[in-house]
Amino acid sequence: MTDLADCEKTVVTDSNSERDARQVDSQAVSEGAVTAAPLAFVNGAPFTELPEDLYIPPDALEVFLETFEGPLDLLLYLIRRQNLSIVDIPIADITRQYITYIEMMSELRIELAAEYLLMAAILAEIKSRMLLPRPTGPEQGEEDPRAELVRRLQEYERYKHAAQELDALPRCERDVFETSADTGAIKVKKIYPEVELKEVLLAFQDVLRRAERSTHHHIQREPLSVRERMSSILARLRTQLLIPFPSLFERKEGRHGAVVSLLAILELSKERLIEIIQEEPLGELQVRPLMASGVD
Amino acid sequence: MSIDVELKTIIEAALLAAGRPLSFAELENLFADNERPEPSEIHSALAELAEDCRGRAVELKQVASGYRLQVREAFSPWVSRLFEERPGRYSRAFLETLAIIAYRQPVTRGEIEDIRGVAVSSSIVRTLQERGWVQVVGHKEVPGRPALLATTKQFLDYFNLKSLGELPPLQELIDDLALQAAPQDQPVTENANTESIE
Amino acid sequence: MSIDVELKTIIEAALLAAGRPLSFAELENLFADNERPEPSEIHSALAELAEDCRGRAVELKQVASGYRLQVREAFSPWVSRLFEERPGRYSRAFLETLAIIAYRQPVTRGEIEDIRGVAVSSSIVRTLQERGWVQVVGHKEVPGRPALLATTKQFLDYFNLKSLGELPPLQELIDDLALQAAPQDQPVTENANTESIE
Repeated sequence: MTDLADCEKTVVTDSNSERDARQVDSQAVSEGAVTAAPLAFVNGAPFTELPEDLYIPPDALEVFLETFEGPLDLLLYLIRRQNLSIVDIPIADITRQYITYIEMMSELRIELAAEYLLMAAILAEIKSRMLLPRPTGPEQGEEDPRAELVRRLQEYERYKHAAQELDALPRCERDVFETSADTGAIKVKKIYPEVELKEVLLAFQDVLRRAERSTHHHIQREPLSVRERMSSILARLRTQLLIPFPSLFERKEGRHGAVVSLLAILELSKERLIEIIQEEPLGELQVRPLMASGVD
Repeated sequence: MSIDVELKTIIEAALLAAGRPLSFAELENLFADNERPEPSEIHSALAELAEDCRGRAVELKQVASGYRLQVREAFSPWVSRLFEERPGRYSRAFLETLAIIAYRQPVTRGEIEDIRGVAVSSSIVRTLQERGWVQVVGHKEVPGRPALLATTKQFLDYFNLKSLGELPPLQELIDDLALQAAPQDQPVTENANTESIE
Repeated sequence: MSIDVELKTIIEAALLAAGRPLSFAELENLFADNERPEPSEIHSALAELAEDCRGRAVELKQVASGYRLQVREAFSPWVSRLFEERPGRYSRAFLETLAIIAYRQPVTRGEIEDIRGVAVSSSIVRTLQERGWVQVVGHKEVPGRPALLATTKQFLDYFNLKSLGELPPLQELIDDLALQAAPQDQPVTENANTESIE
């Protein structure tokens, strides 16, 4: 491919200086090397008529251009609307039309993406190669100068079409809708972590280790059975505000049990959690939770 | 669309797509002005829909903000599995608090804090109670009347103990500590970097 | 709870409760290990459920991430009134970019630009990623290590597809220069004044 920058100048200046597009077709190459800044020329030129085959009023041009997804799309449009074949593009015709568009855009000061100018250059380059005598020998058969452009147009058209099909698929939020029902009535079982007793004991050893280090904490060493009995007496007192002392002892627990209960009662009393009362001399001892001021 | 789409089915579609209760006005507004059914028709359609739901996974409920289709409670055993979170592990603080309550019960939160040397978060105590391992057995008659915490029968059941007496006595744990002065495996620290929940 | 709750109804309850597609494995996990149905039973239940949905507002659809109950397309005239914002139309640039990624994945932005003949705006790629339809699946080992883009399961879910194989087939490329492509409609200008989002 020849130098693109040159081609670009060629195209734009050609079309600018030669209003007659057919003339451009035949002269594009021979008059190629013009040095003027291309776009300035275009903007300066009065623009009086639209080519008939475009069918686009000038005020719609901007909107029109926005509907194209780039130069390939525009080219495809030019080809398809005339029922022309992609694979055998009348390159001179299409180039002329395409360049007319580019000129109009510039005339209307519509900012054109660089890709559009590049395509103009490519078209002009292809056109110029088409004008050159084609080698005839089968051995040296050079590819059709249009082949690469045709391939790109076809490839683009496939995806353009695929995009339309994609858009037509039933999709969520437009055609189909995900559903959900309320789950307020569903009772979710809470799953708790598993714990091993060993973990609890090891955690407690850590506590003890820390407590041993700080001397002011002295962890008392009552047998656990006493602590447990203390809890159970307190628990009973929550529902039964006055418990006869003897009922805190159970015969079947034997001597050991009685000792545990007694120690628990004494400890609770010492910690001022319960009080032991006797309503009349020699009356029955009773235990009740200690309530400082009758609150509760 | 097809002329014979039933009103009740349109309402069902809308309720399921919305995923929230729809008010009667919202149901009316599903329709263009010129094809809106009479309120009485919508009411009958709702009644039919409720009837259709018999034996199905959802039921039509009227709540304050309107009508909704809700999954029947009977499906909880299965559906709840969708929402169950994988349990994490309990934090160190949680296990220590539990151990202190087990060994020192009945005990107040303040006493636990004294022993651990740091504050005990209420969420730990709440979780222990939720799990049914700890209960309040009374209140200590000191200013503030703090709750006295003790372990429960469920606690014993979970750890397969007949009574707290089956826990190693405090003295034994302390003796163990002395032994551990010699370097030894510490399975405890495995937990150090695992996620923990309270 | 009742012993005769049908499997298909349990599945229906779960799909409606989840509000998203459930994979086959998730359906299996609705059941405790000892009462889990055979895969073949779940498959039959799904078939029965699909059958039951005839004439109803919803249909059972298998998409990339699993099974879902979705409101049928026929109800969109009414249901879409629920949503204040009309679902945006996507711009052609957006759809073309998405189509190229879907059909050509994994693909770099440069390759997309080669096919379309214009620059691909970063906002389109960003939007595609934000919607969760496109992800970066690697980098091409060429200078600049450009990201390789591919579509996601959510993309398939959203477009109601089970796999990329369900995409409409890509047009054949006509290689023969002598073959004339059939004249074709030009829907291009239809879109000229439609709102588009990217």
